Amino acid sequence: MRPRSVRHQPASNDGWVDVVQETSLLTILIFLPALGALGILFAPREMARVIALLTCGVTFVLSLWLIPPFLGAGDPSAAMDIFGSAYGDKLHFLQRIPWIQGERFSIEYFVGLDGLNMPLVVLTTFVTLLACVASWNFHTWKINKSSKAYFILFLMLETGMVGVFVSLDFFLFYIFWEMMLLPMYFLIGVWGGPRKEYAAIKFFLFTLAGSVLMLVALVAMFFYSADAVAERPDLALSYWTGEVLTTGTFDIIELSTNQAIQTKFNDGGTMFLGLRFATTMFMFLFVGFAVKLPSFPVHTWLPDAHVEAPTPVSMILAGVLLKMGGYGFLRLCYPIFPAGGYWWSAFLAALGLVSIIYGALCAMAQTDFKRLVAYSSISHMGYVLLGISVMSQTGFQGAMFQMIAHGISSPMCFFLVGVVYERAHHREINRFGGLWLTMPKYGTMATIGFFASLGLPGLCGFIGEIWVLLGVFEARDRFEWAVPVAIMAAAAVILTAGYVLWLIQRVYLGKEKPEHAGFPEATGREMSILVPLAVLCILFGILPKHLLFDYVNGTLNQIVGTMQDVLAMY
Amino acid sequence: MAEISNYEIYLMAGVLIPLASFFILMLFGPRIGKPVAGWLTVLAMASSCALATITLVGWHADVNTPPDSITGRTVAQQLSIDASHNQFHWADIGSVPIKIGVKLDSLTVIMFFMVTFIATWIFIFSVGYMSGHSDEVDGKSKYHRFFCYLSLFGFSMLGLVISSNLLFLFMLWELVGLCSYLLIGFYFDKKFASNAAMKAFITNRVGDFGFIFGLMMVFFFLKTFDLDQAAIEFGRQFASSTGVFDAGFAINLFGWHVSGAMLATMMGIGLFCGAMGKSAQFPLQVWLPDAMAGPTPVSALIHAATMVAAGVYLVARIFRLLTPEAQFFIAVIGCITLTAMALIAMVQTDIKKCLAYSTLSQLGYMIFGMGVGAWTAALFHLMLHAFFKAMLFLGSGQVIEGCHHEQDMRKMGGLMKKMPMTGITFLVGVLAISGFGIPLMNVGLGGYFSKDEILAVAWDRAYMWHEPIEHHGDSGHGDAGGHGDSGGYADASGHADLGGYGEIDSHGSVMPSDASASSFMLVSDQHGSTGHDTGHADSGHADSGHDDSGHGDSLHGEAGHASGSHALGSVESLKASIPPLPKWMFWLALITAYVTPFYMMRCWWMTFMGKPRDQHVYDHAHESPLMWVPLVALAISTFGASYFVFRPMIADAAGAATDATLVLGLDGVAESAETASGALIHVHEAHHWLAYGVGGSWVIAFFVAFLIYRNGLATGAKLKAAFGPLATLLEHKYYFDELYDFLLVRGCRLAAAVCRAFDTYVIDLFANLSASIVERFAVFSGRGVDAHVVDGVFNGLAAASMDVSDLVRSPQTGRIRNYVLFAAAAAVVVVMVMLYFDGSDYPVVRHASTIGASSAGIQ
Amino acid sequence: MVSKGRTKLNRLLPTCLSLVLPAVLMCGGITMAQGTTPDAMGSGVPHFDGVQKSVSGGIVEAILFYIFGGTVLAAAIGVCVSKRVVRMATWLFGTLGGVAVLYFLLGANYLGVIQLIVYAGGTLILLVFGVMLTSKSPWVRFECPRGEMVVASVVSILLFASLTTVLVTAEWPAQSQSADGVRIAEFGKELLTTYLVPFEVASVMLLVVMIAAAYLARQDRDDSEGAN
Amino acid sequence: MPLLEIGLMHYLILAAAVFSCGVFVMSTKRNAIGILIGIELVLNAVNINFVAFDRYQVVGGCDGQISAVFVIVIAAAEAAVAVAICMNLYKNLNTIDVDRGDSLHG
Repeated sequence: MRPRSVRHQPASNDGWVDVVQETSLLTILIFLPALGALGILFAPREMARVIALLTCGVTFVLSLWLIPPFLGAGDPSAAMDIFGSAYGDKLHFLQRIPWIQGERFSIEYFVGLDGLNMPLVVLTTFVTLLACVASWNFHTWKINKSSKAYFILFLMLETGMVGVFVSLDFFLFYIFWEMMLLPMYFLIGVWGGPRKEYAAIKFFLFTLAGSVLMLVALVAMFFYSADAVAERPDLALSYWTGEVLTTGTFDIIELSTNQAIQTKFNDGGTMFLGLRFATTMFMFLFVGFAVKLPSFPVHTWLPDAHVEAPTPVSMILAGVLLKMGGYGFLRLCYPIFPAGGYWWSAFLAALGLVSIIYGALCAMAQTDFKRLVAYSSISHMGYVLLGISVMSQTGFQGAMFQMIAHGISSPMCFFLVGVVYERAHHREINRFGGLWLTMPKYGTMATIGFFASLGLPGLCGFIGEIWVLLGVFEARDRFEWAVPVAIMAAAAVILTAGYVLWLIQRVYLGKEKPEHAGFPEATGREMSILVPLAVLCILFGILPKHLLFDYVNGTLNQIVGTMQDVLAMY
Repeated sequence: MAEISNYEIYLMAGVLIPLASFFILMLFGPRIGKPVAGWLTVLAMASSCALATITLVGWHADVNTPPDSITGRTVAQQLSIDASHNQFHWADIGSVPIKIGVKLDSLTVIMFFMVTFIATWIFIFSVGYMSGHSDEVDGKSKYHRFFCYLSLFGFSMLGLVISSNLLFLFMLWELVGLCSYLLIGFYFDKKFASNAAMKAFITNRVGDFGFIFGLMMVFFFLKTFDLDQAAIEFGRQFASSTGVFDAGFAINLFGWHVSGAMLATMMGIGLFCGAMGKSAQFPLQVWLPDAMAGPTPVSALIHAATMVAAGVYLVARIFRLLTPEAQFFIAVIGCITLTAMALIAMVQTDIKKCLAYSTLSQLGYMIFGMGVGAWTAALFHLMLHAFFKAMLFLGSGQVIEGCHHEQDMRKMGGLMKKMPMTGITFLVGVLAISGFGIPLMNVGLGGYFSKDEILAVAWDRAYMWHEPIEHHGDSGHGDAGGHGDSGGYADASGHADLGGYGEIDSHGSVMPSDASASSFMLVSDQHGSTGHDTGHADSGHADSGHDDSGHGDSLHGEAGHASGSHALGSVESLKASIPPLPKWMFWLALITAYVTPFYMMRCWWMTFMGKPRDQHVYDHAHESPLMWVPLVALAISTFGASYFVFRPMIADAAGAATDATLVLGLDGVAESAETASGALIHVHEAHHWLAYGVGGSWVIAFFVAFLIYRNGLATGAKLKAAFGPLATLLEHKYYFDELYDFLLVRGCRLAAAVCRAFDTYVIDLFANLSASIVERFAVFSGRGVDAHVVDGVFNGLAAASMDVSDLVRSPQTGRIRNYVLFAAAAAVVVVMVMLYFDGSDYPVVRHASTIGASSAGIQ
Repeated sequence: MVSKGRTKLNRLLPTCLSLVLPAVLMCGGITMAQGTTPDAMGSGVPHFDGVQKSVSGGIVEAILFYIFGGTVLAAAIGVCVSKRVVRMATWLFGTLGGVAVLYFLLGANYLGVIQLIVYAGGTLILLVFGVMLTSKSPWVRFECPRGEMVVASVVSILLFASLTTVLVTAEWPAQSQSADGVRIAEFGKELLTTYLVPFEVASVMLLVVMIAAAYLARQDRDDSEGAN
Repeated sequence: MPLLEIGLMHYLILAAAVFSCGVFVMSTKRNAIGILIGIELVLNAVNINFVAFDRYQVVGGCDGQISAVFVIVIAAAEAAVAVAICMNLYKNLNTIDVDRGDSLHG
């Protein structure tokens, strides 16, 4: 028989990558919740929450196993290796399986862990577990229809979130990204407050609008990367199999470390529809992530979504979903298009600054408790954007820490709102007062939570903010605008203190209101959510290095290093 | 890691014991119950105090050991250097490691002792105070919570004192602020208390904004937060002509080009802003009087003795990062505060408010002292003030408690009979703060010495500044003390850093050991500013330092010499370029020295002497032993502090300066400082007329106060009426509250409202536009859109998609055959378009030819 | 097309069929006989050298192509113009048969056979059964609007035209022909090795289809009352 | 295109014609079975193409023929299901007019 034609040279056994499997722990983490969802489908209704809690618990415990390989990363020599050009050996929990293989393309199931996503994965499983505990009294909710569906969607959401964080194939990333939208949409749209449909559709459309541009970038990057390798055959040696790459790639690591691709992408001569490729693609990706972050002009979905969403969903929304924006910047935008980032840096910093101040001012003017917390999230995530925009290691560190810190403090704040809402059935700040007298334990927790959100030193919110500010100021060598921006951002600490303290004063201090006097103290279940979060707020505030920086520094270092290399070329 | 010395362990244990007490109370507070919780806190603080005492005694001995023959350092020096090696790698900023550790030097030890000692007595007082109060706070017991906060305060304040890292110091700084917030708002069910708490926190936050700005500058220029290394680096940058502080370097700040030297000044001012917040200096003073809403022990501990003094402590710590301009700024702020606040105190009728304004004024003195370079004197005043002001506040607390929560002095009077111990101790405090002493005999209470020293230095800065440095050697000169101080000044801003610079150069690189060897730099500052105390001894320092670097015969090699002389040269030129202190500042400070005794005596007289003005209050008045014992203890320590404790301590500091200069290899300074340790008493001899002036002030002021208030309030009221608008101005505290309320609070609220409106309406405008566009579409498809779509563009988008889908669905007949036809037609169109554009190059063909080529190749 | 012409056509149809079918079978037989070589005969597998020859320039093949191609086309147009389902089915039979012959001409003998058996024998019968089972009368007709007829014919003609244009203007590589026709043995081997999975999938699918068809077509489901 | 030398093009054009007829049938018949017949025409056209390419444009093996076999298989299966559907349609609507089965139209 005649040999069958093989398009790529040299011939290989049906694909470009071998199956690489260090361990399938990540895969288990991704799909265990989905499995739990399946279990709920066939279980009786009363069992739904038990299964959900078990699944979340097991997922969280399993996710703790992700930490040990990073423990040695504290010493500088080891830390440098993670996410390097020789990343194949240094990424942890790698699993790489050819998934959709065509003649001209290869989509892989490619998951792995480095310092960037490990903390976020653990945060995700942790917050989800707590949110699951927060959903435990589902049957007492005003809208408690179909607990099975609720918990199934809940677990599917976790699958999507973990998937987004661990995928290293852009295509896979995109699939998880979209996949996570749907459960969220339903969770808000079905179990939400009075304007739930409006909030849900707003959330959905905003996010979708962002991801459409991301899809364009996805496709463009794939084809341009193919050209890049073709133009520089000498650089086309693939790190992985030693074969020559002649097609484009969706592999994020490849895109961000392959020199030929970097050269091609960031070169001023590479055009896309007559615009410079790097800047255009950066913006396409940016819009998608900025919506999630959310950054100033595209933030209006957040307050609505939060106000309408049930408390556990708010916790996840604030604690995890917002982090995807920042994660996207650090994983995709900057490593792949440093030139784009450089070009847009002033714009991004301005957006970040405006988000910080604008969010704080808006928060100050709110009278709805939850809305206030939602606007404070916008303000806090502005620091992430600002820190990232200066493209320095300090800024990245600060942004990363801010994400984690906000991932701890904002679920706490939202849960604090939820606790009081369950009792009062309204959220009007001005109708509260003296709650600390009514519920002393809860009041103490609220103080910790809101002060962490305020950025009080010694609590988690501070480190991120100050690191970002230092990073921005430090970037003065590169950017003329850095110092004024840093000063204005620093001035925002006053505003933050203003609205948080005013909130505390109106809700927790003052005379006890008679209509709230009968409120029961926070229950054991509620305390079991608040206490771990409070403890983490404190621990992250006083041990930033040992709880976070040790793990992320190496990776961020590498990202900044490659970025600098590319920028140095142009 | 060097071996951890006992002192470090003591200090750290002293910090952690209150923390442990905090945790115990937080977790088990309600179960522990009423008296035990309080006593537990007292016990914790007392053990910290015991540790502090052991440290103090031991350290005192270590400082006075002869220098080691090999290293040339005393035991204390060596321990201090070792301590700076025992640092905990706390975080990384970028790639710069941030390490935290215990800053072990004389200043730390003294401050630590002072805080624990005062705190212990105040805690004991609190047990008595709260036993009467806690029940009426509310039905639920907040007793344990009060002590919980106090413990936390103890922890954070002590941590702040021992921190060797500016960033970490800032964290504890804020934690202290938090405690202050919680304690001011302890009776938070009362509106004014929660308002005061919020005001305090936010005002401090304004100061912190400056602090953060300073931190950013420090990190940007010096790349470290370690106090010692920062100072070394600062000195190096400042001395170097290519450094960032040079004129050639500039930053564009809001379109305003700021030179490097200016930036160095701004860095210092930024850091000082933090101190302005905490120590309630001039524009940010508004929170402290309101903070008296907290329980009285809190006012005594936090808002008089320790926390507010932390600002001064911070300035002392960052003194080496201050340029002359920054110091001038500090001096101005201090001068304004001390005068303006003393004037307000004259018209206060609330006993606690009166004391609060007095505190502000005294803090102003300290800051002023720091600003004019009187480092030691300012710290000395800090210590003394802490003792007597704590005592005064506790006395007022006793009065308030005794008088059934009456704080208005106009309703008091004649209380001496009912509460004699309080009255006497209060009088001791009044005398101490007034600078009671007998000139030329060196007999007096604390304030007599410290305030006089500050004034002496100020006078020197104002009148003797442009005397050349060489003249300092002339010990016969009557104002040698003042010169000494100017030497100290130069030392602080440039000379000390020169030492660091030389050190680095001579060793080639900044090794950790070298860097920390210079951790004594601060002490060297101490010496420098102690210089004025020591008169000609200090001028010896200046000269010998000059000689040493000039001849290069010291422990340093040639490199050290070269850089040293260079640096010193720049110091001289620096000094030449700085104008002297304006004379009005000195005079303001001096006049205020007369105001202070007046209002203090007025306060005492109105409260304790004369006839009882409110019989009800008078009948209720009583005092309890648990509360007056601490008063007595503190009163005794005010005496003791003046004569037996703080004098030797200042000597220690000067002695430590000896150590530091040894490390730096400045032999001459070592000799001079040795004489300095024994020669403190001479300071007043160098200031004859100042001593008369200050020492005599209390006599005159007391007399005036006696004249006015001897027959009740009538004379005072008449006087007030005579001054009219001025009195009104003072009674309204210069209208600062109103101004801030209008500018900041209203401004912020307005901005917030604008932003909210923007969010709702501007985006709505956008939405309206989109909606109207959508409406056009809607007309096309025959369906109206809700004309009032105003809530977001995405509503409009949703509606638009509906309408578009209506449009699109009209061909969707549901008939299969039509669909087939559409598909076919579409195919035709596609093919035709492709044919039309390029008949020869459409993909179908290319693809076909590719297949052919490859198959041909295979065949 | 008026009704008179249509009746004429109706009568002609059986005649046409009776002509076409034997011709198809005959041609198939001829080609088979021609292409059989001794060794292929020996192995029991037909081998078609003759086709090869005729392709290279045989006028015979040309004639056969035009005849049967014409048949296919004519029958297809017949399908288009028929108004009644049964007639359409009949015309379709002609198309299918003609295509089978074309397969033979192309050397795809196995396919030709399959075409006849499966299509002509199976599918068509099925269709006719379908017609009978679903019509009140087999001659039932639903007229399509005339406008749509016009549009459809225009589109179809255009489609044909554009396809042809593309085909003609395309630069085809030099025609290369297989050295020999594919043996059925080879074909079978290929089917059961390389294409084993699709083959099996196809078989499974047929099974599924069988069940599905039976399920769909079964009489009177329990809930049909409720559904209607 | 030589008339007497039969090549690929002849078959392709024939197939295109049959295809167009199939499309026409599909788009004009209202009878469900008629549409099915149209589909059969289209599939046959495709099959002709497959076999012709297999013959004249050798890419490898007998891929074209095998594809054709699968097409036939699919066509048979599709016919079976389609007829069953038609019967269901008839049962439900009592007619086989596809235009009546438009309750899902947009």
